[in-house]
Amino acid sequence: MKETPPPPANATTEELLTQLGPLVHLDVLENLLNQARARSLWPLTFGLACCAIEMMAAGASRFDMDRFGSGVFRPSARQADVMILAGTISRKMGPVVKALWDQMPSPKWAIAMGGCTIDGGPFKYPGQYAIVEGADKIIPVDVYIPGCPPRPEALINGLLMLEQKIKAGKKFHV
Amino acid sequence: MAELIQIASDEDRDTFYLNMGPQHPSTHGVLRLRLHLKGERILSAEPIIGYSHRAHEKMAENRNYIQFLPNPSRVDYLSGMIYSIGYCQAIEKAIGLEVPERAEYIRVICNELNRISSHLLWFGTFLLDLGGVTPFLYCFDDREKILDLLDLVSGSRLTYCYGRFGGLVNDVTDDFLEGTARFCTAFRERLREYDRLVTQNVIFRNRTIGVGVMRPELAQQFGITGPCLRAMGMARDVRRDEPYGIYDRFEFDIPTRTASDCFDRYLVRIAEMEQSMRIVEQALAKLPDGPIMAKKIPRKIAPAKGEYYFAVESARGHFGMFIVSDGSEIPYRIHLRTPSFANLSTMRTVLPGTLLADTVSILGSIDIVLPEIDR
Amino acid sequence: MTPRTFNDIFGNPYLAVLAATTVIMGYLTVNALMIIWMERKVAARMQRRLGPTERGKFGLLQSIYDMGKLIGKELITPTHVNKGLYLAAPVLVFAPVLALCSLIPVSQSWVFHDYDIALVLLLAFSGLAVIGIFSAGWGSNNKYSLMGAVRSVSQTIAYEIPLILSALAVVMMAKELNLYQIVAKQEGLWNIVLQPVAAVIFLISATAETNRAPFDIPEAESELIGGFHTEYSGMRFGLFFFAEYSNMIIACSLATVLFLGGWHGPLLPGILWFFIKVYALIFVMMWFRWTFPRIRFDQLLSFSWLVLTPIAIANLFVTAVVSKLV
Amino acid sequence: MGRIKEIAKGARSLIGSMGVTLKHLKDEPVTVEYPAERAPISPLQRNAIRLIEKEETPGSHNCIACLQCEKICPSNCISITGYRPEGLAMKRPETFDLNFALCSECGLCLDVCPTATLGYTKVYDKAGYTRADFFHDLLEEYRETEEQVVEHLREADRRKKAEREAKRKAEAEAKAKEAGDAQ
Repeated sequence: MKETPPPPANATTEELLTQLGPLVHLDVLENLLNQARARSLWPLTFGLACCAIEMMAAGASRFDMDRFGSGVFRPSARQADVMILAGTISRKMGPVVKALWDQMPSPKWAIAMGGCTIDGGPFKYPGQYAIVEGADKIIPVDVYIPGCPPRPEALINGLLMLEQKIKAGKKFHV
Repeated sequence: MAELIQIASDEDRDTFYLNMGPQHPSTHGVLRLRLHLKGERILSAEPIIGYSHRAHEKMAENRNYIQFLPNPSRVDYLSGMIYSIGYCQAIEKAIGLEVPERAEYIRVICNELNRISSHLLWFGTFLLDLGGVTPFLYCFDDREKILDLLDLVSGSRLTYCYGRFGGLVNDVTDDFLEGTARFCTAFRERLREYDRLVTQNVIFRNRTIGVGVMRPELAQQFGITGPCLRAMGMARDVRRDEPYGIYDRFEFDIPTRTASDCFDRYLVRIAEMEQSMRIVEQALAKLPDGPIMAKKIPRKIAPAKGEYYFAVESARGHFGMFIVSDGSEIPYRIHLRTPSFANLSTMRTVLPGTLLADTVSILGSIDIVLPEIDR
Repeated sequence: MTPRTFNDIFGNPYLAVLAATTVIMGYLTVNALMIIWMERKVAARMQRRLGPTERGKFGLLQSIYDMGKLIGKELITPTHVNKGLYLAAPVLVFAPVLALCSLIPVSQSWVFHDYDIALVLLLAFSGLAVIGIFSAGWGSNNKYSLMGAVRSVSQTIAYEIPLILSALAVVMMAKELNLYQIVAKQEGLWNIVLQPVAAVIFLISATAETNRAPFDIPEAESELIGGFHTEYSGMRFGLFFFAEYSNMIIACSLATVLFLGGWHGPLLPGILWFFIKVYALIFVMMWFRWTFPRIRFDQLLSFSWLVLTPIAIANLFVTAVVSKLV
Repeated sequence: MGRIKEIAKGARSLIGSMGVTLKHLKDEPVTVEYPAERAPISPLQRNAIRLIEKEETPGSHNCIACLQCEKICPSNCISITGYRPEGLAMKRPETFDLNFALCSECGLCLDVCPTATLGYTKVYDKAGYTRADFFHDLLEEYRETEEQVVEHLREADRRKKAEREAKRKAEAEAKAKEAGDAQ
């Protein structure tokens, strides 16, 4: 256990509580769960555009995402852990993506695959009206994978990076 | 998405509306179908599109002809090679640019390889829609070999930008030529395997034969093209009807069937893969030496003022480009006539009366690519 | 010849029930995790992939991580559901599995519970899971779920009949409803030799009963998203998942008991033979799943009513005549 | 009878299908175990662009900040500012930034580069935790050698100038001589 310095004498209750931290420590359990979560990331069956084909290729025989336990594509958002945003998010699709994200149970993660979901990609130009310029404008994204489209290896690398992030838990810093 | 639906009479109480998509495993991306169902029987179906609208046509008006090059392959990412080379051919025709022989042959080889890979992906996802996972993975395995070959020459796996006005970016290597020839022999063997695994399979036959019959008059009403049209018994193919490039130099058949159900559309595509291989083999045998870029390429790509139309046969059908030029470097308007859009429009008439499970197989059998519909 | 049961060990029936429940839970958990791992490996190898390799040796820990993750997931209860039915459904699906498992004689010296009409009980209980599925579908208040539930009910009813008819053929020969005695009578000659038709019908109907592909229309991913469990998250979904695989174990165990001579076999101890046979059948079920496309719903029903049931009745008739003559 | 035949035919087809999957069960998997082993990548694999080392400028790139690539890029992902070092004929880039997230890997910039100093990186599996990871500073690896190269270029320029001058002088002499001969 880490020694915490004693709180100042004139501290308010709120300050005391924040300084002392939680009364019940669930860190060990949380860490254990994180270890399991990191190793079993079920993606949502959800393709937006071109990158979806590379996502499928990453699940197919040559690259086989199932080696890392990520091969179980769940069609229902309620059972998925990670949303792979593969392709351009159009303005019309934006609210749907948000709704799907809300339907997923926590803890949940999102991977932005391809230039379009990072920044609008090739479809971004001054005065464009059609697309959402970056997935992180609507949902929080954990890992970004650049490319147009990225190779399946890059997606697997992204999943592994997400795994590192989940494993590290609170200790994770970019 | 709240669309209020009025319940008109007591009869309507037995029926319900089902919203299929935009996120549904078998709408191939982000198509949304609003189905009116009675039990599992479909009373009416309405495809709602636009969830993948990326404004390709509008983008064309904001950049010059060269800068539009990366776009066509993203309009239809499954047959991106055919689209991007088709666009090059359209512009070449508009400005009257001659393409060297060798480049033409390589274009044909790449186009046909891309057609096979597109059909293979369709084959896999079709089976996936029907619930067969394993054929999907076998197809991807074969497709991966084609992607390796195309990657070798163009540097991309999916959204190729291989063609340039007047030729191609890179010349092919011996590796590519040998690999293509090897692939053709190996793939014939695989087709026989698919025949045993899928075509003969009684479950597959029951799910597809007699399902989703398109009446021939729909072809004219909606402008159905490609394998869907050929499954109706009409041997129409842009490569034969108005040959572009050097397609008039090759011998190939146009496979047709007559029943126009899912099974026929399946068989037509399988036969087309064989024909594509025939073309590839002929092109490999005749491939001449020489440069791959035209000598004199104008620095300024600006077709004379006027309207141009150019069509190619993509894996899904008749893909046409209508280009309006005002004589400047920036196109006044580019309209893309895409096959999936026309083919999907028939769903309103084809789907009613079928079962929900058939919806999936019919939708799968017409082979749609969403960005191509929404452009 | 009578086996030892929990009742004999503990004397006290209440204690026996408690102990049996614990042991069966453990037995099911281990087996289900094993089968899930096996399913992924078999699928992978058929598709020329590797399957889980990175998590533990040969990916053996993968199922355990999956379970851990499902336990740690948020349990979403959508606002529009019928709460009672929605919450009861996973339990209703899983409960019969426990009861069923206790009736299977795994070796000649040992069963969880020896019961004279075990077969009747088994067939009755196996139909009970559909109530859970239906309450899941109805309670979710989701159109996809409801369709899945409706499909499931008609499917279960349709396939219960050939299942029972094919089991009856065995009963007629053995003149016995006690599973232990049915196995005991198969010494030397397994029932599959005498009743090949019944065995095939039983396997097909059992596959349909457990909602396995190509009969997985109640959850049909590409049509109904997740079918009856579309709205379930976390461990609630995990229970459905778990029940599916447990049902597989039971269906295959029953097939082993009825047709493959249970624990009989040379050299190896009985319990090992039993498991070898069960896992072989499970492999066959997986083989079905990863080879065939899904059957359409109406074809599925007509296949049962027009093909399987008549054949099963004819088979029963022939069995009756022959066993009377012999 | 027809019905029974039909059923038998169906059953045979199913067994045939099962034979195919069983055959593949014995096959060697085709999976490439990615992080541990890597499949060979096409030498032309398109990716983020980089400045490649050129002969004329050992240890550095030969970008002349002509802005051709910036102009042709369809998605405006390249931004360059150039400067002219003292006594140099050509410009050098001061900044050369690439926003890879916008790139569509069309390769047009490589086509137009007059000094052929653009190439592709070989890192094909990049992923990052933030958007900022994909802003590439292409000059980063060459910044240290920049001064030497400028010096080297200056040297080359001077040499070229001297050569040109010598040539001109020679030509002038030759002309003068010719003129003298003609007279």
